[in-house]
Amino acid sequence: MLLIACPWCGERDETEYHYGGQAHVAHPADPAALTDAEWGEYLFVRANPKGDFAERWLHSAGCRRWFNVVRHTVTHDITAVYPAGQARPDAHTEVTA
Amino acid sequence: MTADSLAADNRAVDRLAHLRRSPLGGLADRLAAGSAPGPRGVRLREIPYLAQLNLRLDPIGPAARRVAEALGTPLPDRTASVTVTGALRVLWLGPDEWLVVGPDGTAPGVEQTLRQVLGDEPGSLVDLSANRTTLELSGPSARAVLEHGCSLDLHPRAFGPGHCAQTTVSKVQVILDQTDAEPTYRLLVRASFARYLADWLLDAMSESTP
Amino acid sequence: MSNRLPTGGRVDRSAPLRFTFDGVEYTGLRGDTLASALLANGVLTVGPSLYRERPRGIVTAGVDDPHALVQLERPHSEPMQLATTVELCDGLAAISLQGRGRLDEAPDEARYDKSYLHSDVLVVGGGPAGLAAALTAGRSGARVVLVDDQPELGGALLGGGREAIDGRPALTWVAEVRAELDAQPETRVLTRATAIGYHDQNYVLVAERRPDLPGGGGRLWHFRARQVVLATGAHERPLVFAGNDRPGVMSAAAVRSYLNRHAVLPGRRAVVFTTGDSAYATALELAAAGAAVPALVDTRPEPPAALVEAAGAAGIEVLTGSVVVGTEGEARLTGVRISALADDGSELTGPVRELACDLLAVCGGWSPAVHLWSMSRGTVRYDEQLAAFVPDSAAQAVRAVGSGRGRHDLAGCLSEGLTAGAEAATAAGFPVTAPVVPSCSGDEQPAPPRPVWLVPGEEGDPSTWRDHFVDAQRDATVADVHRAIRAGMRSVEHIKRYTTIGTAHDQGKSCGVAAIGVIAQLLGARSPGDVGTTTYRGPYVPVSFALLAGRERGPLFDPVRTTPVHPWHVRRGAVFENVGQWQRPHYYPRPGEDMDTAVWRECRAAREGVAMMDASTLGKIDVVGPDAGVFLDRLYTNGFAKLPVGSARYGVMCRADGMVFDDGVTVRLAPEHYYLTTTTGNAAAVLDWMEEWLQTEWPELRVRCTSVTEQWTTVAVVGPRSREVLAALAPGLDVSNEAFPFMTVRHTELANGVPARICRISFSGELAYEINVASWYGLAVWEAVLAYGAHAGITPYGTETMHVLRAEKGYPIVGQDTDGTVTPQDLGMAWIVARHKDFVGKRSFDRPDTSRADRKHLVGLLPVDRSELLPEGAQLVAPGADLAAVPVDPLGHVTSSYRSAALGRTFALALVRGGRDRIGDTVLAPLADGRTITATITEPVLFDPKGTRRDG
Amino acid sequence: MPDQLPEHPDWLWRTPDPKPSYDVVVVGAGGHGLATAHYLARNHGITNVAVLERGWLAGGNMARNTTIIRSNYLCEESAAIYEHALKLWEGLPEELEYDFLFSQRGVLNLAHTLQDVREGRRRVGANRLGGVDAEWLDPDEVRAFCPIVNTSPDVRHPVLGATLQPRAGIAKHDHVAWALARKADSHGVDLIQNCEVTGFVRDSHGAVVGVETSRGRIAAGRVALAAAGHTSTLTDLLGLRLPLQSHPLQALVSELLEPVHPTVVMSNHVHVYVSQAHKGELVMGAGIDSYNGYGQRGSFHQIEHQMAAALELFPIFARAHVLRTWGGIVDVTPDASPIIGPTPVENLYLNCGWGTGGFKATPASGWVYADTIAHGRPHPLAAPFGLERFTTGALIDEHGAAAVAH
Ligand SMILES: Cc1cc2nc3c(=O)[nH]c(=O)nc-3n(C[C@H](O)[C@H](O)[C@H](O)COP(=O)(O)OP(=O)(O)OC[C@H]3O[C@@H](n4cnc5c(N)ncnc54)[C@H](O)[C@@H]3O)c2cc1C
Ligand SMILES: NC(=O)c1ccc[n+]([C@@H]2O[C@H](COP(=O)([O-])OP(=O)(O)OC[C@H]3O[C@@H](n4cnc5c(N)ncnc54)[C@H](O)[C@@H]3O)[C@@H](O)[C@H]2O)c1
Ligand SMILES: Cc1cc2nc3c(=O)[nH]c(=O)nc-3n(C[C@H](O)[C@H](O)[C@H](O)COP(=O)(O)O)c2cc1C
Ligand SMILES: [Zn+2]
Repeated sequence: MLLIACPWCGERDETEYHYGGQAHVAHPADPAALTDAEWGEYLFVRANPKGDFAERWLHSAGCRRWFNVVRHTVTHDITAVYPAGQARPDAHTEVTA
Repeated sequence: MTADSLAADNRAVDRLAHLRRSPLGGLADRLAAGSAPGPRGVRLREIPYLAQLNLRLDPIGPAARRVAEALGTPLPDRTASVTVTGALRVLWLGPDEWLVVGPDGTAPGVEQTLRQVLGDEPGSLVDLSANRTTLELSGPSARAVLEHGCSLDLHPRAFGPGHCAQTTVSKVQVILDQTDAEPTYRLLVRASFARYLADWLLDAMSESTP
Repeated sequence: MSNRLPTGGRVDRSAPLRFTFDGVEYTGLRGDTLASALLANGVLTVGPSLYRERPRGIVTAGVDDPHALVQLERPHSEPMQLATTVELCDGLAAISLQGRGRLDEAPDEARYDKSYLHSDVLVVGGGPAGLAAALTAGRSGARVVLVDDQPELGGALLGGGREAIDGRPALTWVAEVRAELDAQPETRVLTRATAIGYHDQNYVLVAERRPDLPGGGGRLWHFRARQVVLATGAHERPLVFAGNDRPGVMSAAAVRSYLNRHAVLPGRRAVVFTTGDSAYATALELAAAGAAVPALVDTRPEPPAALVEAAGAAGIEVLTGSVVVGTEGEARLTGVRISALADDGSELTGPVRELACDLLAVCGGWSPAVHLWSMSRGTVRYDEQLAAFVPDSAAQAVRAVGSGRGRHDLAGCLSEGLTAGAEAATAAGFPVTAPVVPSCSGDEQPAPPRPVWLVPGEEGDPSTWRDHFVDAQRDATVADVHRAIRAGMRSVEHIKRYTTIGTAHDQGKSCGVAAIGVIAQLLGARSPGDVGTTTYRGPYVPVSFALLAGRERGPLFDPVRTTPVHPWHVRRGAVFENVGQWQRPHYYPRPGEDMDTAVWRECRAAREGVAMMDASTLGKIDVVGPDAGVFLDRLYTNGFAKLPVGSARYGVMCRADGMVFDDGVTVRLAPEHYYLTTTTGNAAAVLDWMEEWLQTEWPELRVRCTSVTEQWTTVAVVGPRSREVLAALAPGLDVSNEAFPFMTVRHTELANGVPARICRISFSGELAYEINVASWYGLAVWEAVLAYGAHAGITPYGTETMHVLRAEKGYPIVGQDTDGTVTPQDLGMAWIVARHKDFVGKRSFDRPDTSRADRKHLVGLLPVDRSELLPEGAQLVAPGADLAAVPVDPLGHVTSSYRSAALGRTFALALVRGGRDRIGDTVLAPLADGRTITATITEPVLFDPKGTRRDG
Repeated sequence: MPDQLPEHPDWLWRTPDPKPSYDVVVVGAGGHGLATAHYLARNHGITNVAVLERGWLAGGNMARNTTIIRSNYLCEESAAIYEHALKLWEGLPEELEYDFLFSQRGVLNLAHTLQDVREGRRRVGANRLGGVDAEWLDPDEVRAFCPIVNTSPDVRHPVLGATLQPRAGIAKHDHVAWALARKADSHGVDLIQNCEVTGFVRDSHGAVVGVETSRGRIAAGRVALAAAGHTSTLTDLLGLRLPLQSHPLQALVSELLEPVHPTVVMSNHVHVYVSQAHKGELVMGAGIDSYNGYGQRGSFHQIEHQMAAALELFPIFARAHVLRTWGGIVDVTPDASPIIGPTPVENLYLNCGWGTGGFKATPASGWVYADTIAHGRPHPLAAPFGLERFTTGALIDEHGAAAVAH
């Protein structure tokens, strides 16, 4: 049971949230301009690092806001929490060991 | 304008009162029977038909100021959580979202006033009075009962009168509003989940009541 | 025969308790465990071993016992209980087991509870170290919780006797600390509470036993702690020698605990076998209690002189540099064989000496209970001096203290506890300093042990040592370990799995590290540290499924959602269907009707007269704001921005991959206010979906979405006579086709005064209305509709009839006629896919596979035999397909299938490969019973294809 | 006296040092990597093969799965490959000369809603057309087949029926791995443990010609990934992005119990899957954790929910005890189907994405992968499972069949 601090509501149990996968994946501005391969990549391919991962969570049982979290996928240590739309605060490169 | 004058008109409700059924109307006796007095006691009852208006707007825009004036209190932020103005309680639900809770019958008046002060600023005001009902859990063991199914820190150092939170109790989402230090909590719950929550609370209360 | 000592112990001699074991009656005392009571009655043997059926006895006095498993029958039935942890109560009945428990079919009546608690400092373990930690932390004013798995606090001190603190018996200090903790307003003490798991973000689960409750239920505590102190003590290790599993071979600390805590003398003539100091106390106290102690066998060539002297003074011969190499006896130990051991431990030296005894108290060293520490992801390292794995670096806000980190003297344990308590409280924001460590005696820092991992057998080599038990519960021996290694295994994880060592009920609590020692020795490793441990996993002790399930069982397993009309449905005898968490009327049988007859009747009412249904479970969302239309345009395949105020439109939503996700009707109530409906099962998902796009992709759109599902009760009134019912129900409303046309919405007050929002929409092809009222009035309005429709024979109908009616019209149900792989075009709804705007999923339609011509299309099916009903889910194949020649190429499958009153026949909807190009063809549906049904492919709209009926 | 488990063979495998070069380097000594090595040797005569394993052999998901074997998948492509596996399983103990306790005790997939019933019947029909044994059972037949399932109509999610695949069952996971390892070793394959692949060696054209490992550089004619949850960490090193997400999946066992549960029961709706292993422990899987994770542990509420769900279906389990819980790292694809085949990087092959259900596929996975590697083109059974499907949209959507997996 992860403990995640919603930027608006504070620390809550994981079960109050809904996971949203990788953060900062923008919907292409003009999908029609993409090749099938590029569109397929947008649809299906997401980073899957072993290490720090910028990901989205929705506080579905609370304020219902989406926000971003930088979490280490091995230790589950959370090093940043920031509202949707903000840039990732740290400059870590993702470790893939 | 005072908040109470906002909340005055409830004639329509009186006229239709005999047609209304609250989600837990049939359960009043069981709720009472599950309650117990005493130094380790806990009570549960439904407060049906509370007016509930969901308000969404930019918290720092001009409409927010106008709303504050009309209500006679600033809209609460997270740290303030709840502000009380006359008979109304304004609950912080999110960075741009509040729930104005008032006595039975006050929704139309409050809605009308708020709609006026909102003007054409983009926001939303939705009457949810019938969407949820309210369970009130009170008494010396009320906190312990909630703690059987709520993972929030409800210790007085962390949560007390004037605090509200959207969270889950057992498998149900609720808006939790602590109204006094006894403690007394209101649990605002969607109508279709009310029965489950009531059953669950009654079961959890049997841990506390002798 | 009674082994109960006349005085002493923490048992209540005034309260004899009756109990039975394997059907024989005994008495014990309050304060006993089942094991101590059995020992008091001279019963040592508990049950044969799993595979080899060797007699086995009680070994320890706690959670680490490898054998003492019993089946509890009273006060409640429960398999695989450790006699060493079962508290004795009057009337208890238990039977022995052979390594496997038996589940009882009788329902479990016990109560199970959960609780969530937050604390600043959580202390696990109520021995001296944990008590000291809780004491200082509690003095800071922090919220402190102390949990201990025993019925009383004191830890190892409960089994001691000679320990003193501040010159008084240590248990006096314990009582004083307990009193102070109880007086601290923010400190809470839980006994009989075992920490079973330590998870991320200082989340600790604690299982509390509640033997006071009928049925022996329990409570699972969920703790979030800012700081944790682990003071979990240490487990005494067994030694691996021939015949080490014989009943009568016990842990030396356990023997001491039975003596001092339960006033039970487990043997009359005892030999003690140790690798370190701690068992000397056992020997001395045994002797003091009246047992003969002919010898103490110490592996160390030169044990501390003071200890040897004290033993000598008590008449105990100390055999140094020696080991027990074998045991005698059948069901019970009758003697041991002792030999000297070479300095390097590799061989026995000198003659074997036999000594008669009925008890062998063994101390193979101490293993700190690092389980929770390890589960918290703290690392452990092997300490050569202590010959133990000890906590190394922490991964969370946790400290380990006392013998749980290898500190084996009382003063040291207290000192570490006091300091850790202060540090933890301070770190949690409640600064406090540790008090001075009180003076201690009777439990001094031990001299270094001499670990002996494997006592050589008197003959043969490790491959033949089949009575050297490593994990006796699994009957796994040195020969088994040897065999695994000889087969090529090198990793401790492989050897664990090959031999099953450490996988039994005790999860290797006592034998785990001993096994690592044996493995190290057989691998020729330098030290057990080079072999390493296996992974410690929760739960620390086995916990019942029911405890983990908690109170969310039976009626509380999953919320049942119902509408305000539900009581009426129940009264009316509806048969219900689960749709998501909702319970919806499936149909309303009249007396004597089966489902087909009832549905036939309900359908006819809707097509020929008037019928009504509770549609309140539809998801409903208010979409408000200047950009609401633009927003809906981006989500739906068709357009909503230009929808006139007061009008309604059907829409389909796709996922980004182009597959249909949801559908429903949306009404524009005001220029900036839409009211959107979703399918019952998708309500939450659609709202989430909308908010996700709004918040994460299009935050510039000024739109707000609010779920109003339960604000509104929706009553659908359907059928040619629905208009006349509505006219009566809503006298103020002009219900004429001109004034209230199809796909529009009106607001009115019903005859009973209730304000209503009425939409003229149809999911049946008939003239129909959906009346929405504030849900408080839902039941009253339902009853009003019923009353106003009575003269027209208004008939309530359920979901089955709804499905038939819509299927006759070819309307798909998302989730039934689609399965996440179906596009709007596949459904024959190309018309709803806008060409001149973008929307979520549009790009996906151009992918090679989604634009294939021979995708599966939704079509109608008419069985050639008009009365034959195709089973839903049935597969379809081409006529002439050879069903025996598997694999047979499938064409598609039946998604919906019904008997139609309106058509006077059966029909179905199906997804068929290239179906729209096969209209008029026949297909075969092979059935499970070997028959096949032949059907003709048709357009999906079978009833009123021109849509003439919807205006009444 | 309770059954003794069968004796293991006296000899399993060597512990060789890596050679400088191999014809094929398989990365990952899970079931799939080992089966691949075995069939490279057995079917294609390719024996100059190393299987590199970062930890101990078969210590990944192979050591952690709930051992359910079945082939009753919905899509034809899936049913074909899983059925190929099941046929291989039926001969595997003999082929490998190792009794790994393959037990065809049947698998029930319960239906609790009308929609479940439709889907169940659909799958039964599809399976029969595909040559996979499948039956539909009504609640009474369910009770007859597995008497401890609560088939009372009065429960929250009543059992409305079930599909039964009689030939499905379980096998002892570790022993399967060791059987494959032993055979591969006896063919001359080098099984190299504690050897983590940390990079790839590429020639001037970008083709992979070897791997960097924690035990030095190893040249390879072909490199075949079989690293399950870790696959994308490897392909990231090559700039090859994959539609894979690694999630925790947990399981647990009870203490040993006398036989109570004669078959395997799965319920997508209530989230249960459980069997009773030969020793007597109940083996049970929990739900997949929503978030990505490489920690071989998940969140405990999954276990709590799993227990509540289990008791709904099996009230008799109330007093069984959880002895041990653990987690694995499963690599999940968007359509819940695996990815098998060549990649855009020359000499690099991919076999991953088996997610929550690849144990049952082990022999077929190895079979088709070995064939694919040997011939440099997809085996016909693997062809639909290529990476291209994420571009064309020709997904093989098994979410329905795999909802709780296995
Ligand atoms: C709890 C659980 C329950 C499951 N239940 C079932 C079930 O009932 N039925 C079923 O069919 N399937 C089940 N599965 C899924 C099944 O276990 C997997 O799909 C399957 O084991 C994956 O294939 P594998 O055996 O080759 O993977 P693994 O055993 O995970 O093998 C991959 C190997 O690659 C190694 N590796 C990774 N990176 C490197 C590197 N850089 N260098 C060298 N080596 C590396 C890993 O250490 C690992 O040993 C379950 C999985 C889990 C976790
Ligand atoms: N002479 C020696 O070699 C030797 C060896 C070991 C211990 N000792 C003595 O024993 C004492 C040890 O003190 P201590 O406080 O470190 O340990 P302790 O053994 O006295 O106390 C630990 C307590 O924690 C409880 N516990 C363990 N795991 C738990 C869990 N998961 N959940 C709940 N409770 C749990 C135990 O039941 C016990 O009550 C000291 O007096 C020490 O000198 C001496
Ligand atoms: C089918 C199966 C049965 C198991 N049975 C037991 C068992 O009886 N006792 C036990 O301690 N562990 C059992 N385990 C779990 C293993 O001990 C171990 O937890 C698992 O292989 C994961 O490894 P890890 O915990 O070392 O990370 C079993 C695992 C599986 C997959
Ligand atoms: Zn929040």
